[in-house]
Amino acid sequence: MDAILLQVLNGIDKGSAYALIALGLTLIFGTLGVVNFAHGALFMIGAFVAVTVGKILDISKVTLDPVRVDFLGNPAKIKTPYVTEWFGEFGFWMIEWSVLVSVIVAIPVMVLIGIILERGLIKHFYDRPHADQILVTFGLAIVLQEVIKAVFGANPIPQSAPELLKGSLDFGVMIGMAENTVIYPLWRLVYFCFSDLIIGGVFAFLRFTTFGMVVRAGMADRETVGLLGINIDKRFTIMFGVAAAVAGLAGVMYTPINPPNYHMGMDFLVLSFVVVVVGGMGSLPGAVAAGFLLGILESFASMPLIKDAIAAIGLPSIDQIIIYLVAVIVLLVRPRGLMGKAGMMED
Amino acid sequence: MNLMKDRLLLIIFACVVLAAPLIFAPTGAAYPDLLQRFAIYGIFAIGFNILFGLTGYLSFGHAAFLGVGSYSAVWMFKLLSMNIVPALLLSIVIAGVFSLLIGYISLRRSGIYFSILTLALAQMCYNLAYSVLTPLTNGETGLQLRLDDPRILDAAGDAGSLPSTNFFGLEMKEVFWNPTIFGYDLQFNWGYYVCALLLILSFWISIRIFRSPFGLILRAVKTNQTRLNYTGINSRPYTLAAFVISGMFAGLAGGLLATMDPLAGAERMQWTVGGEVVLMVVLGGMGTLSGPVLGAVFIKYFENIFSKINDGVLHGWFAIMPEWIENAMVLIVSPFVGKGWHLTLGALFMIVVIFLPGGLVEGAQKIGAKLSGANKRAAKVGIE
Amino acid sequence: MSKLIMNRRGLLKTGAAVGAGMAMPTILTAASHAGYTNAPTGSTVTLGFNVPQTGAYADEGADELRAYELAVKHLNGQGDGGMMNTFSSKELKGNGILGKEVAFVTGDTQTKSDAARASAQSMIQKDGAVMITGGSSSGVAIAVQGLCQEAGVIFMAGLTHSNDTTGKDKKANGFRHFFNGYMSAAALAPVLAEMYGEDRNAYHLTADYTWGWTQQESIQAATEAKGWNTVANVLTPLTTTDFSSYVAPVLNSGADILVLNHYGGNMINSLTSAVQFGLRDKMVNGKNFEIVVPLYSRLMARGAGENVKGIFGSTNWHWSLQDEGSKAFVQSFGQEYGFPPSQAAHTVYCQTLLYADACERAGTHNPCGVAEALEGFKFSGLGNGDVEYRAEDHQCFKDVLVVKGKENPTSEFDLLEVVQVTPRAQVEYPADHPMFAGGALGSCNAGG
Amino acid sequence: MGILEVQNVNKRFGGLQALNNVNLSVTEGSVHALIGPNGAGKSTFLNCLIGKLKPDTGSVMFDGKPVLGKKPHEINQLGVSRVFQTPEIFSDLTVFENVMIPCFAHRDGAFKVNAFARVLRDKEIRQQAEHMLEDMGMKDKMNAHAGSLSRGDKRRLEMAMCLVQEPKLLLLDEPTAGMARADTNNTIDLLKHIGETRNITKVIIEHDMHVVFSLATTISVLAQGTIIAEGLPEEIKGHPKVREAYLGEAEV
Repeated sequence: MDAILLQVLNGIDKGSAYALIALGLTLIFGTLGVVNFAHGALFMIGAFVAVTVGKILDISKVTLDPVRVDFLGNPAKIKTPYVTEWFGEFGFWMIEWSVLVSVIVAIPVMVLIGIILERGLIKHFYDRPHADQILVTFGLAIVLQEVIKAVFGANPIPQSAPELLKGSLDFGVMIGMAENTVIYPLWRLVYFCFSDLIIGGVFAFLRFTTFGMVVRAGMADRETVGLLGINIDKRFTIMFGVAAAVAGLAGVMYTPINPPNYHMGMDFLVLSFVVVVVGGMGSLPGAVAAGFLLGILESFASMPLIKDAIAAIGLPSIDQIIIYLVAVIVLLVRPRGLMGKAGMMED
Repeated sequence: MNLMKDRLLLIIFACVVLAAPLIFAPTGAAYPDLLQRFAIYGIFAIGFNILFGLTGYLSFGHAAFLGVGSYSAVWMFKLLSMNIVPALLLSIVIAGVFSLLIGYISLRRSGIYFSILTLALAQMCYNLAYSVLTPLTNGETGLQLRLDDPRILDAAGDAGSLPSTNFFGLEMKEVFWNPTIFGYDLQFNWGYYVCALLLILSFWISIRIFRSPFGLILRAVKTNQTRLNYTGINSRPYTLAAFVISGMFAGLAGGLLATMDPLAGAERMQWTVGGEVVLMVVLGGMGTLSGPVLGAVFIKYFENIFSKINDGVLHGWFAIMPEWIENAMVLIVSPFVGKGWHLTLGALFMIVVIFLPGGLVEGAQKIGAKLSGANKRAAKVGIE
Repeated sequence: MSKLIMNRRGLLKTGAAVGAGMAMPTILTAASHAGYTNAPTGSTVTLGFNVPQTGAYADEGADELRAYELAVKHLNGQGDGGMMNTFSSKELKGNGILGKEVAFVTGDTQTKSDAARASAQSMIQKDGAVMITGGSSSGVAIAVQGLCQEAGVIFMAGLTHSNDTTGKDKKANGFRHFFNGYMSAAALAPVLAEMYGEDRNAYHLTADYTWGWTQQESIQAATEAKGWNTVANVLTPLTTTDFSSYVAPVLNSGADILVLNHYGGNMINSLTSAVQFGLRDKMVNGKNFEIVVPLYSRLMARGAGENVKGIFGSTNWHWSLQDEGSKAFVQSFGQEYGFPPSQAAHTVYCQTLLYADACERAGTHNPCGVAEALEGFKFSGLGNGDVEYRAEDHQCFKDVLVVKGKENPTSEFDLLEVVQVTPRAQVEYPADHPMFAGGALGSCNAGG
Repeated sequence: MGILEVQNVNKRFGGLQALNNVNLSVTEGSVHALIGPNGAGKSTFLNCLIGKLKPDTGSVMFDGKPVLGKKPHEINQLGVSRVFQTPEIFSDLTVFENVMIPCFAHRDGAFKVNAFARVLRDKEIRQQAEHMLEDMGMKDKMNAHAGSLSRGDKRRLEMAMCLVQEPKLLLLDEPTAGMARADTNNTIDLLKHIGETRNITKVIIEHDMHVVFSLATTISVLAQGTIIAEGLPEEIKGHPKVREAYLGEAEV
């Protein structure tokens, strides 16, 4: 029971990351009709915005230590970050909460990157075949990740969560179970709440603002909305920016969970496409639901209990392939995905 | 009509391929290993082009067939004989069976769904080959020959070392002629010529398919599948046939990789390898005859030659310049060569997709048409 | 055609191994005379440095390349000579190898067996490399080792920790300076038993591929010999990035130790997850819960950040060692690049010197001569105490370091502290140990 | 017994009864027009005929064979060709190739791997296609890219592609939709020309009454999913039910 509870918890947490990425992907696909293979790269760039912010905050004044020496026998350097020198306590607070600072920085940066990409590249691919869109964004993803690698190196760069949110929470005790049965890291819970907030925000934005309504109308029937004299293109550009920001924020918040590296985008890319396709191409609720579903399934598949049971009947461990297996089955049984419209993207 | 042109194209192609050890000498690529890779990935790309170039079905999963081909061939070397003929036959057959299976499943969908399905299935194959199927694939290290393999058809060889792959006694890695021509030391080896002949054969098959009713219908699938169905043609068996044919080409390529170097690694099945063949075909020119081979040569050249340009080599290049210019040039160029070869390749790929949807072949035609002032359409017919 | 026949005859006459047609044409005529692949004819001798330059291990590869370049400098008599001054063998004079200046080519393994072999092959066929070295994973090392065996050149493996490299996949032309899974376990287990007690229950998370399996097998055997109980061993797919679902059940399983048989990105992510779950703050069975990472590297420790603090593991070498050899190397490397070398850098630097020294002692670049000179070679002064290259399996035996993540690092490089230098005798094993069974060295191949 | 017999066809989409007990009999050699106001179920009906949709109940017999549940290519192989509202052609191929494909389909069936034959060496197919193009007055555009044709020529090409298969039944879905008057007249002329040279049964779905009354020999009127009237053109013109159905619509 507690094991299952734990994996459900874990599943929805994983799922929230999948859902967030799939949401951005679906926004771009639904509004612009573009299959964006560079979406994973946007996620990765978001993470590296956090890395950059961390590095900027860490720019230090260097003084030489009179006593200690470094490995070469030269006087050791003492680094004092400028922010702490300038702002004192507030500077320390900024370093401690650099993830929060990164979130604030990432929003305009990612929107800007999104808009530049849309205006500079994606725009020219609206009328090209989907295969061309896949290819050019695939190329873009390679270029972006190689640029990041050239700047930041291939090794992961750890980012820490604020001290306050570092530990874990004992859920079991809260609901009257024994100690240590159901514990969960605080930051992952923060991530879960954060993604729900973003997902809710995006839905509310689309539902309750005039801007969102026009965009939704445009998703349904671009031509008609265009005929009404509304500049839908401009709004779609902004939507690309929003989608990039969603991906970027997912990346920023992910940094304390796993140290970011340059290929994290590619790692997530295949997965996020699977999520979108399972959810139904172009369906926002589908993307979110599929994200959670796959997260939970993946968590269950990795339970030792289930691994053992499957091994007992002579099959290979299923956690290697569960995501793909689900995708294959869903696509064959229910081609348009869980909540997709029929016939979407069939050509 | 363009029958003559096809023949001419085939003859030119065959001449270039057969003379490759000489032609590539100035580029530093004329050593047996890389030349064989050119030919093998050329075959892979030619096959992939039959699916992607003609029908427009974008598969990210063809790496799986390459890997399956390699594994089959190595198993044949281990169990039966070091002769490459049974190994290649088995590679083609097994890859054909696999592609029939995967094709049957994934061709139930089209568009991006098809792409994702092939991606998912190939990734499943890779994950399984890397770990749980280790008894069959030798996992991380890759399947290799061992001294104690049975090899029931071969006479016992020298106990201390592994036997070589051969074509009825001609050892694949044997260099049979190495003259010095124009100051270049050339190496002609059997392995390359086996691959070269198969490449020419594949090229010929691809010409025939392009010009056949079958090829015409595949092209029709790409442009308008609805009309095709209402014209009385069942498009699914056609696409499946194209899928299986391209899978068998991939199997042949995988088998040849194993004949060149009897090791089959699971990485060969990763989706990024499947992505690489897409890059090859698109870079060269999808739907054209010679484009895929061109793209394959281009990418393998990048991977093997560009990646070896380190700062030392760069300093050598710019040594004639004053030192500060030399250093500046090295600084500017080095992110794009050596360890940065991926970056250059990605950027180049984007440029091609954006500006040259017809790939390098189209680019060459445009330049050719400009230079000669000749009729552009005539040039196009010639290469297509 | 006549040339072909001649070659074959030449081969038979010299009695070299069959199947050596891979002759290197540029140098073929000379090679036929010298009787081995890529015999250097000019004033230089070319070494092939085959390291990951793209992919997840690119930073390790970059550090290896730095060390190689440093080694070449020292061999050619430039710089301060580094460990050449402390090396017990005094054959190297700073005039290259056997009087020939050392040149090198570099290549990208991409950490893929295929690409690594292609790259090594081009070094052999195109650039005339007489020795190949480098790499950052066991799969690659074993694959390239096989290739070098067939081509008839020496292979000095880089980072490869799997038992198989000098176990079931050992080759006569290949040598490994790095330690292996068995040695990690043998060094680590006594320290763990001493620190954490002998009554412990261990939960293993293991990367689901060859290296992971051999590592896990070794550490389980070694810790069980010390009285530990193994609660579970869960295999994790190589492609896993988020280990939370594997880490979550650990606390509830009755285990009070978590062993992470992961390397590279897997290790960074699994350790990060384990620390996030607060495992190390918990008490289980009345004992403090602990995490162990059998194989450490400084670059990885850096990737995992503060999560490594206080966590035990083993490593091949560390720059804070105070023996003369290590100090000389750190000084030399640090002056050149401004930061201390990693264990990868140390390993490949040593191997380059050892290769050069073996050539000098053998008086030839012929791989069979070099191999003979390396087999059973005993030396010191390259860090790690008194070292031996065992003739039976070409495994290097030396002291192994048990390290711990440093609680208060003074710099970004100061992440590990050496807890114990486990003497060589404690990590040695017989060449026919069951974990290493199943392969044969074969005979040395000089190509032709 | 007509060549096409539709009996009691029903089709529901959720709460909407799109087709309600539709019965239709098309006589061989006739030009049967199906008209009706927007949303009357004309397209749904047509899609049921060609295998794109499957009715809930009822039967459709073509030439004495049931066609329900059959796939589009199977129905085509029985001898039914279709012209779409917007011309569906192979726009990346040449005009000549566009016409050759239906020739192959007609001769070789729904699937045949003839990967080593040469298209251009197939005299039979070439002649058929060339004839057809000549007949349609498109021989001079033979090597043009189909996608680059004018809209009228695309329509003409699509007709050619259907006719070259010598179908027994030709379905035309609003062949003049969105056309200017001149183009419409050209299309009428073309269809008349086809009628003069070939004896093909045609079912036309059309909005434009000018077209309907120029071509049709029989007219059925579909409204709210049911056939409300059927008869000769002049009978339909004055039919009270038809007037009622079209109230507020275009003049009849």
